[in-house]
Amino acid sequence: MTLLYLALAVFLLLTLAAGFWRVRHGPTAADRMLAAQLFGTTAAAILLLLAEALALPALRDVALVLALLAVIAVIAFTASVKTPTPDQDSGDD
Amino acid sequence: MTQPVFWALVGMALVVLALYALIVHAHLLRKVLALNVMSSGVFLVFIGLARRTPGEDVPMAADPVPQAMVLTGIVVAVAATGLALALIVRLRVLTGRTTLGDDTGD
Amino acid sequence: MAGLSLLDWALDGVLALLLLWLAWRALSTPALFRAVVLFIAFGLVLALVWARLFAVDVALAEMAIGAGVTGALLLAALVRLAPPIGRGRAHGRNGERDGA
Amino acid sequence: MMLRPRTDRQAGPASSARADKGLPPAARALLVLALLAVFAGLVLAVLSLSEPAPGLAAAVDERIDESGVSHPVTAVLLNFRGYDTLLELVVLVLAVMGAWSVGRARGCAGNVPGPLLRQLPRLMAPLMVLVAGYLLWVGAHAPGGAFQAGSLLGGVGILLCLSGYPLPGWANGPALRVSAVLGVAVFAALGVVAALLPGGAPLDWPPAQAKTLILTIELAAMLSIGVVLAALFAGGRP
Repeated sequence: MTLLYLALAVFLLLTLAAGFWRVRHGPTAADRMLAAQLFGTTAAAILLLLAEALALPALRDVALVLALLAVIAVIAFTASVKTPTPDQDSGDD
Repeated sequence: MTQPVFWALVGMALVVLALYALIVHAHLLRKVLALNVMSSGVFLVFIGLARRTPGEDVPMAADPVPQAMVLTGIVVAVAATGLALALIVRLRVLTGRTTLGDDTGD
Repeated sequence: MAGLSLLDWALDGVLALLLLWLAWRALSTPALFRAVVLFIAFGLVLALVWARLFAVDVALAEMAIGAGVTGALLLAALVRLAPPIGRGRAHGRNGERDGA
Repeated sequence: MMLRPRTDRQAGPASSARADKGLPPAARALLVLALLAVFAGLVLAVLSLSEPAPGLAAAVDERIDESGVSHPVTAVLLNFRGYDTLLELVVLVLAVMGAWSVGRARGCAGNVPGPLLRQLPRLMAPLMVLVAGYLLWVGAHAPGGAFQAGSLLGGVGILLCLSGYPLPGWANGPALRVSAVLGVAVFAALGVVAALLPGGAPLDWPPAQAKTLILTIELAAMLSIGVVLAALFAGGRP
């Protein structure tokens, strides 16, 4: 079972890497934003898998903290992105 | 190569990488980023090498003393970052610049 | 500690590659805003590394501070370093005036 | 005004050249060589370390029963190496003093918060305070403690700031300053009291009261860390 959890964690890490590729190449700011949001979810899943695989139940608390603070990061992100106005496109590239 | 040595090497790679960026980039915010990456690298060396002495209650856990020191270091690093950012913003307000150095300044 | 399985090494390897790549991108991307976002992601992956190294206390602190508070601090500084843009934003929320 | 740079990339050729090409190629190559030499030296140093290293884990484990808590990291932070933590709280106060002395806080972020963001603290803030309290309590016997709980409280402050939540007037007055130094004050005061006990030394908790003392200090430290982080985010004195 531990083997399966570890394998799943590696797989999720690879999807995380794929997400980073999207952040880098994503055409619009919304793409990047969505991918960044997905990191939090994936990382929480990886932490929960590691909690079982490494027999460290305290890692669930880390996932809890991540779930709460991902919100802060996203809010700070949206607050710092320019609100697009008709005359000025949100030119991220 | 054992796991502690592996992570210590990764940490040192981070330190060297960040040192390069710290020297090369002029923008002060970038320097703050580099300093943060550098401190993360130091912490990684510390925790990685601490795993050579396993803790007692959780068999695989690292030596608790380096963990406590890294914990302290993380909080000090964020306080220093906050102060540095306040100073950069002030510099920008006063001079309009975000870089140091008078030879390239405007 | 002697017999780390292949899977353990795969986990370590992918984490280390991600960490180094993110650090390099965060320090070399020309756009500062994107660099800060990459740095937040770097903090996230670093927290996973701490979890993987059985340093749960450090993982908790890194998750809260490295990925949360530092990121918010950097983004706020980025906003304050930018001058007010256009007329819609000029009502003084982050204007250049110094209230001292 | 419209064309002023937002980031160094959009800043036009002159400024981005200054940001990226400050060094001539020869100097840059020399720098890379020097850094590679540093890296090689570090690698050699690490490879020469002995693998089962003598550490302090056994020493901590030996005395953990006298520390008042059962989680070794908390025991090290609040008992065995109390000076580290005390001075770290001093560093936090110094950082916020530095930030306050360079200017006033001027709003939190660029955009005016929308209705969704304005309502978010009602949902999130109680949850985050609850989890912070949980982390503080659980720190006595499992990973967690004042730092993690305090940074969550800092997150609450950032959330309130970003969402433009109307704070009562007293929150920006003396209450803010008192809670920023509360951690240092409580820690130092209890440390001095411990020194005055018969046979005591500064920051040396008597085992019977150690748990109460540690949790009291952690409570104050958590408040201070949260307030300091939120104040640093606000970026200047209120």
